Amino acid sequence: MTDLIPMTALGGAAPRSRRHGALSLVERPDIALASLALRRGAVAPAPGGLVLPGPGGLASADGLAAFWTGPGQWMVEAAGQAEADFAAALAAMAPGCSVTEQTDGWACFEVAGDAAALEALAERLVNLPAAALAPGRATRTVLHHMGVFALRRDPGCLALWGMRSAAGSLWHALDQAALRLTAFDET
Amino acid sequence: MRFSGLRLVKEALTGHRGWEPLWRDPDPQPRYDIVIVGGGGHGLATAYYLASVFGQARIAVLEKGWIGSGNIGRNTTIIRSNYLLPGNEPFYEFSMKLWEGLEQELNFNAMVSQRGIVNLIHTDAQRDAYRRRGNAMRLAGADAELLDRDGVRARLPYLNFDDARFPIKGGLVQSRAGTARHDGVAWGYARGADRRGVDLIQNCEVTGLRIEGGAVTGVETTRGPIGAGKVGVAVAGSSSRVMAMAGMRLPIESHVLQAFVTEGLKPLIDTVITFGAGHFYISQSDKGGLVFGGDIDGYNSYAQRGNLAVVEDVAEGGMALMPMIGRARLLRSWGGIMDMSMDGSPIIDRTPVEGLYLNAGWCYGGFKATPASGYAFAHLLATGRPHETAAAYRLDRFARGQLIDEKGAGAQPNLH
Amino acid sequence: MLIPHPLLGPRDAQEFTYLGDAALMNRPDPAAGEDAFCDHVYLRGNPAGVHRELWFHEQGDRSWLVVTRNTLTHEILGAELATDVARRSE
Amino acid sequence: MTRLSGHLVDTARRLSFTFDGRAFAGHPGDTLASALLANGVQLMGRSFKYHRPRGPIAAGSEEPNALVTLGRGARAEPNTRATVAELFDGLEASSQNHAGSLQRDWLAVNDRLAPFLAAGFYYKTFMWPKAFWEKLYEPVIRKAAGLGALSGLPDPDAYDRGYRHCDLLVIGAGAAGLAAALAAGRAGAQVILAEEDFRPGGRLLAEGGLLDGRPAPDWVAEVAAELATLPNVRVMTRTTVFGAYDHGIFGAVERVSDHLAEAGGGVRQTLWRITARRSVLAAGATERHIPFRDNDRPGIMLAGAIRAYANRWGVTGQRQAADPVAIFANGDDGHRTAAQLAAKGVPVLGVIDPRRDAPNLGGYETFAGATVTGTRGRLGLTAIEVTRGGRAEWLDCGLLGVSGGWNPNVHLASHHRGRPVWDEARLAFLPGPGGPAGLIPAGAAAGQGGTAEAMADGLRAAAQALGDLGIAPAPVHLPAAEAEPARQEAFWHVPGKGRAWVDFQNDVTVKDIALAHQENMRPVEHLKRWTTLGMATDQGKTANVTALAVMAELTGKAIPETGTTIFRPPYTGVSLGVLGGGDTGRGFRPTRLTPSHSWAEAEGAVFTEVGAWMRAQYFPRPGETHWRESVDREARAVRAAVGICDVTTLGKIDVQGADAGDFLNRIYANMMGTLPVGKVRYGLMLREDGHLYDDGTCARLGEDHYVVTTTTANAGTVYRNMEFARQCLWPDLDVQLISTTDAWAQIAVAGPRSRELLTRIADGADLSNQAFPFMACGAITVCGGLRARLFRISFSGELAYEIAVPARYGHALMARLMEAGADLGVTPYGTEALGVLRIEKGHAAGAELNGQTTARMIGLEKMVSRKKDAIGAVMSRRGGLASETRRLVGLVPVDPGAGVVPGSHLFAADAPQDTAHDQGWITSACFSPHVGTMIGLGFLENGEARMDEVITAANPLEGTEAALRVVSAHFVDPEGGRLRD
Repeated sequence: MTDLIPMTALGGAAPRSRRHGALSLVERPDIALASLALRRGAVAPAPGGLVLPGPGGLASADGLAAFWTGPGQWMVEAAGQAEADFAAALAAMAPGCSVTEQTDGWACFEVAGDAAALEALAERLVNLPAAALAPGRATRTVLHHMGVFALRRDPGCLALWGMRSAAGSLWHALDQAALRLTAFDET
Repeated sequence: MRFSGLRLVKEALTGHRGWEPLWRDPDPQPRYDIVIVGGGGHGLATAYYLASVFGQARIAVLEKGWIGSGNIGRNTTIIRSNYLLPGNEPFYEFSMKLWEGLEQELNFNAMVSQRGIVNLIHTDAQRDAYRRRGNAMRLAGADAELLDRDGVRARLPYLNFDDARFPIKGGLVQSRAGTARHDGVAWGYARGADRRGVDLIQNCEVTGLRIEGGAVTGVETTRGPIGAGKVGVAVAGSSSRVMAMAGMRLPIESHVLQAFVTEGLKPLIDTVITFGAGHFYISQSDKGGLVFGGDIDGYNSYAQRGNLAVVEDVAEGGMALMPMIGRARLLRSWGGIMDMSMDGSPIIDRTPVEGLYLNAGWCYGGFKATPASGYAFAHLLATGRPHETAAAYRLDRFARGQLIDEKGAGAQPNLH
Repeated sequence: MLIPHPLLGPRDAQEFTYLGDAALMNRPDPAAGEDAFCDHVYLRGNPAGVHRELWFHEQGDRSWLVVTRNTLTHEILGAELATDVARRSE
Repeated sequence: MTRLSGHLVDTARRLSFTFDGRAFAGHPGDTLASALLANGVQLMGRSFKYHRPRGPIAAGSEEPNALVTLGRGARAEPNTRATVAELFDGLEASSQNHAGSLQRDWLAVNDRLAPFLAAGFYYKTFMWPKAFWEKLYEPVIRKAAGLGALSGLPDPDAYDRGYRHCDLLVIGAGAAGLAAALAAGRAGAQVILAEEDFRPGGRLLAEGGLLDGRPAPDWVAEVAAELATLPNVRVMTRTTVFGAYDHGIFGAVERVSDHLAEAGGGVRQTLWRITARRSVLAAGATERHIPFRDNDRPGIMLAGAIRAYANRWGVTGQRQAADPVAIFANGDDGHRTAAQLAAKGVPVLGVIDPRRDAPNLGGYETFAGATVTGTRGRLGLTAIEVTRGGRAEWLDCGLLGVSGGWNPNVHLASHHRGRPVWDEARLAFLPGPGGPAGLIPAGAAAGQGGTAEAMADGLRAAAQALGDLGIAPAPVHLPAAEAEPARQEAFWHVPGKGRAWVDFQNDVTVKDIALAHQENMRPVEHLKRWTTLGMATDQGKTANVTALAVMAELTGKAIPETGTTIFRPPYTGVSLGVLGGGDTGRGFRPTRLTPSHSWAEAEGAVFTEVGAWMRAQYFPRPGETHWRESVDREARAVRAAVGICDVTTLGKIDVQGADAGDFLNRIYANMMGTLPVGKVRYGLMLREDGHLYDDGTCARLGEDHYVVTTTTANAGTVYRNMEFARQCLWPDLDVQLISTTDAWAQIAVAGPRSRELLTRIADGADLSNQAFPFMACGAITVCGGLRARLFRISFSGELAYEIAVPARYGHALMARLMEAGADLGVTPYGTEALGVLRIEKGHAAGAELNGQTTARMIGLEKMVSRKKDAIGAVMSRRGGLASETRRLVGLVPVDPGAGVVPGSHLFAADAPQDTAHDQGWITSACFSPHVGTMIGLGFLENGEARMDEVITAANPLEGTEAALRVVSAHFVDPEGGRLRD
C-alpha cells in the first residue's frame, strides 16, 4: 500500500456532509467507478451476476450497481472499493469488454430525504420528467451548466455524479438549492 | 419636402396638414434596368446609392412585406468597426464613415449616436487577441483604445468587479461606435431612394427568377412578372431560398438570433458593452429600454422566434455582468433570421448567372454594415467591379480556401 | 425544444449540441477530390421546411441523432440514432 | 371611504403603506391600486411623452398608467403596475417619471409643446449642427424619456429556477381554467393550473354574478379546495405564464415572496420551465376603451375595471363617494356595470351609449345615441361633455367607465407567430391557426366570454386535451350562471377636435394615427414604429386593436384587410433577475480545480483561468516583489534542475477497440496506427476544412488501447468530433471512447534532474534512457504501490516526464515530489513559466492554434500524411491554404532592453504601417531567462526566408513600436538533444 494520503474531491481528508431541513447531502468518495463498453457486435456480460440495465436504467446486485450511459455502455459502481483497482477487477469480470477506470474522474454526492423533499429539490436542479428519476432510474443530464449522472437509488436517495474537477461547483449548486428550498419552506 | 426644425415648427402651427408621404406606393413597371430583391436596409441602401452616387435610373426595390420588415427592423442597433481581419476591417470602417454623415446626407434623423463600445477582457490571452484586433483597427484608420481594469472601472463602475466568475481585466474601446435607430435607417434610405425616382414596391414577393441562356432577364412576383437588366438579391435570412430559384446552393445556413428590450428606464448605461465570456451585450435606447442580446439559438430556423433556454442564458450573462439590472423587466423579445455563413463573413459578388448579383451572409453583422453594404453592392451592380473595401467578399473564397474567419471557428455557422 | 430521443424519450434540447445538415455524415471518398470536399464542407442543405439534421446528446447518452425537423415551424417529425442511419447507408 | 358590500378584502386586518411618502391603510386582499382608490387617490402616474397626469384604467396586469416604483434602495422596483401589486404591511411606493412632484411636474410643459412633438417628429429634426446630437439633443431626450429608474445597486435578492413536467398546463384560473383543471384533475391527468393573480377565480371574482344562486367566489373556493386535494394537480398562484416556446415548453414566473414584507431568506421569484404535453389557454380577455377628446384623465377607467374594484375590493374610483359615476359603452356589458353600481348604492349618472336602441338594466339613466365628447379636471375627472343629437351638455362626474368591447387574450396563441383572425360577430381577434402545437384556447381567450360559455368551453378544452392524451374523462357538473346580456355594436372612437388617446402610456392619439396615414406609414408595423403605438409596457394590450380599427377607417378598408397584431413573449414584463436566476456571482459558471489545487494554494500560488480551470500561474517566494522574478526563477529551475507542474487540465480520451489504431489514423493528420505499444507520439488534428484545430500526444498503452491528450480548451470539442467520426462516419469500426480527463492527476516533472527525482519515488522502476527512452510510456507504481502511468514527453525541451496517478493522490504526490527532490532544487512552476519554456522551445499553443492557422503556418505541414486519409487532409492541400506564406518565426528585439508585445503587427522595416502592408502579427511573447531578453513568436509573411531580417513590430494601440530580428522559433536546444538524453 502506498503511504500517500488521498484527498476527497472537495479537498478534505474526510467526506463532507450537510443538512438542510429534511434533506441531507453527503460526499461519497468510497464508491469505485469504472466504465464498461461492449466491443462491436459483442453480447452484454453479467459482471458479478449483475444484469446490465437498459436505457435509463439502474441495477444493483451484490455490492455492485450499474447504470446505462449510452448504447452498449455502462458505468459500474462498487461501494467501498475506491482504493482498489476496481477497473481491473471489473475487466476480469467482463472479459472482452472495454473497461476504463473512472473512480477519480467523478465525484459522487448523495442527497437523502423523504421522496417529496427530494423531488422538490430535483425539480430545481435538473430538467427531467418524473419518470426519468423514478427509483431505479438513472440518466446523464445537465445541472447548472455541468454534466451529471443523476441516479435515483431508492425513493429516499438521489445520487449525483459530477466531474471531479468541478466537485466544488456541484456541491455549491446542491447546497444552495437545498438552502433556498428549506428557507422557502419556512416562510 | 425637406425635413428641418423650421419645417416642423411650421407644420405644428398649421395642424400638420403639409406633411407628404415618406414615399410613394407605385405599381410595378413592366421592366427596370436594375431590380433589387429585398426592401430591407441593404436593399434600400443599394437602391439609394445606385441612384444618388452611380447615376443609375429605372430601379425598383421589391419587398415581400413592408419596407424594413426584415432584419433592419429587428436588431440591436449597434454600429461599430472593430474587426480583426484585413478582408473585413476596411469595409466596416468605410461603413462607419458613411454612418457619420448619413443623417445630413439623407435629411433624416436616424439617431446615429456615437456613444462608444467596450469589449470586455477577462484573460491575458484575450488581451493579446484584442490588442491584435485593436491594432488592426488602428492600421485601417479606425479608432481603438485599450483600457486596463481601472480604466474600465472608471468608465463603467456598475459592472461586477468584485464577485465575478470572469473578472474584468480590461476592455477594448471604440469611441466612434454606437447605435442608430434601426427603423430610421430603413426609412431614411427608403425616402432618399424614392425621392430619386426609385420605385419601392411593397407586398411584392419574388416567386421566381427568369433566366434565359445563362443570363437573368427578370423576376416573377406575386404582382406579376417584372423584366430586369440586372437583379441584385439582398434578402439576408432568406438568401438560400431565393438563390435556390437560380439553382444555387450557398455556403449559408439560416439561424435565429433573439434580441430583447426592457421596459423604459431613466438613463443608466451610456455606451455599448459586450461581455463575450457571458454571451451578452447591451446598450440603452434613447427611449430608455435596455436593448440586449447574446448568442444565436444555434439550430437552422426560419421561424423568427427562439427558445427559452437562450433567453435564460442571455439574462444570466446580464445578471453576472451587471447585477443592478435584476429589477428591470423584460418587455419584449423577438427573433431575426440570420444568414450565417461558413466563415462568419458576408458575400457581395456576382454569381454564375449573368446579371444576377448576391449580397448575403451577414451573420449578425448586417445592421452596422448597411451603408457600406449598399454602397459596395451598388458599386458592383453599376460598374461590374467589386468596391475596394469589399473585394474579399467573394463567393468562391470557400473553394479557394481564402476564408475570412474572425473567430477561427471553421465551417460551422452556429459558432460564428 | 424537446428532442424525441429514440432510446430515452423526449429530452430538452439544452442537453444537445447541434451540428447541422445530416449530409455531413456523407463524407466523400478521399479520392473524390477537393471539389467534392468543398461541397461537403461548405454547401449544406438550408431548406425552409423539412430538414434532416445532426444533434449530439452531449449531456445525455452521447449518441448522435439524425432529427427530422421543419425549420419553419420547428415541428419534429422523427429522430433516429445516427449509427443506425450510417449503417443503413453503407 | 367605506367599502361597498360583498367584497373579498379582509377588512378586519389593517395594512399600513405609503405612497410618495404619505401614509395610508389598506387590507389583506388589496392591491396597491385598490387601496389607493379606497383612499380617494386617483392620480398615480404621469404619461411617457407629455407627462399628462394619470390614474389607473384597469384592475389587472394590462395597466398602462398606474406605474409606480415599489420599495427603495437596492430593492426599488420601477414600473410596477399598482393594479397587481399585492398590498403588504409596510409597502412603500413612489410615483415616477416626473420632475418636481407628481402633482406639479414641470415636464408637463411637453404637453403644451405637443403640436411640435407629433408622431415621428424626431426623425425630422435635430440634424444640425451634426455634432449636437450626442452632446445636446440626445442627452435631453434621454433624460426626459424612460419611466422609472433603477437604483444602480446590485439586486440583493435570490432567485431560483426550476423545471416542471405535466400532462396538461392550464393557463389562467378563471371560469374556463377552473373548469378545465377540474375536469382534467378528476380524470387523473398530471395538471398544473397557473394563475397570475394571488387568488384564483379570474373575472368570477369581479363580475358580481351568481352560480347556482350563490356568489361566484363561493364556487371558486369549492373548486380550489377540491383541486388542493388532488395529488395530481398543482395550483400555482402568483404565477404568470409569460411565453409559449417550442414543443409544449412554457416559461412561467412565480412571485414567491414579492407580497411579503420579509422574504425570510427565501427566493424572491422562481423561473419555471414547464414542459406540458397539452395546454389550455384560459387567459381571459382585456377590455378595450373608446378614444374621445381628453379621455386620459385620472378617474376615467375601463368599465369592467370599475366593476372589478366594486365587486372584489368594494371600492369605486371617485375621489369622494358622492361623486357621480358615468359609463360610456357601446355594448350591454357597460350597462351591467352601471346596474351593479346602482344596486350597491353608488351614485350613477347614467350610461352614455352610441346605440339608438341602447337598453336600460335598471337603476340608472340611459343616454341612448349619445357619446362623450370632452372631459374636465386637471388632476382628476370633474365633468364630462355628453353629446346627443348634436347637442352637448357638461355634467359633473367623478368617475367615468369606458367599455368598447373585449379583446381575447390571444397572446400565447400567437407566440409562434400564428396570426389571430378577426371575428366580425364578436368584434374581436380570436386565436388563429399556427398557434403552439397542443395549445387549446378556451373561454374568453377564445371569444367565449360569458360565464356559462366560458365554463363550458373550459370543459370542452379539457375533454379535447384528455382525448389527445388518451386519458378517460371524468364527469364534472357545472353550476348554472345567470344570463348576461352581451349585445354590442362596433364603435371605435368618437370623432372630433382635440386629442383622443389610443395608447395612453406612450401618448399616441387618433391624430397621430391620422398623421401616420397621411405620411404613408400605413402598414400596421409602420404605424406602430412611426408612432410608438403598442410599444409601451402593456405591449398594446389596451391600444392595438383600437388603433387598427382607426387606421381601417382612415384607409376605408375592413379591419382584417388592414392587418392584425401578433404578440411576442413575454406576456407581461419579467424581471431580469428571475430570468437570469440562480448564481450570478462567482458561481455563474462552474469552476474546475486541479487535483493539486489546495496544495498550490498552501504554497501561495497565484491562480489564473484557463478555460473553466483555475491553474497556478506562478508561485511567489518570500522576497520576490514582481511576478517576473518568480517566473524567471521557475523557468530557470526547469532548465537547470527540475520543476513540477500540474498539467491535469489537458484533455484525456481513452480509446479502445480492435480498430482503435485505424480510427486514430483517420482522426490525426499524421500516422498513429503504427505507434508501438509503450510509445507516445505527437499528433495534429485538422478540421475537415483543412485548418489546424488541436494538437497533443497519443500514447499506446496496449494492443487495443490508446490514450489521446488534447489541449485544455478543446477537450470537449475533440471528444465530440471523435464521437461523430465513430458514430456517423465509420460506425463499423470497433472503437470505444470515453473521457478520463479528471480521473488522473497528471504532473509534469521537467528538467535535467527529473529522472533522478522520479527514480526516487518510482518503486524501483528502471527509468534509464535505455529502458525508458524519449517518447516511452508505461504503467508503473510509485510511493509504495500506487498505480501510475508514466510518459516521457517534454513541452519544455528538457528531459521531462509526465506522471499520472488517481486524482485523489495528486495533492499528496506534489507534496511528495517536493520532499523527495528538495536536495535537487525541485521547484513548482505555473502556467507563466510553462509559457516561457514553450515559447523558448517554439511550441505552438492557444495563441498559435487559434483556428485560423494551418499546419503549414507552424512549419509542420510534413506531418499531414499523404499515405492515408484523415479528416482535413484533402482540404489542407487546396489553393488558399497551400499558397499561404506566413510562417511561425522567432523574434528578438534589436535593442536587448526593448519589449516584444503580443498583438503587435509586423511590417518590413521601411514599409508604411497600414492594412495593405501588414505582414503578420506577434502571437506570444515573454522574457526569456535563457536568451536574456524578451522573445516572441509570430506569424510573418515568407518568414522562413527572412531569418536575421530586422522588421518592425507596430502597436499603435498603445503607441509602442520595436525593431525585431527574425530568428528561428527554437530558442533553446534546436537539435533536441536535451530531451533525448
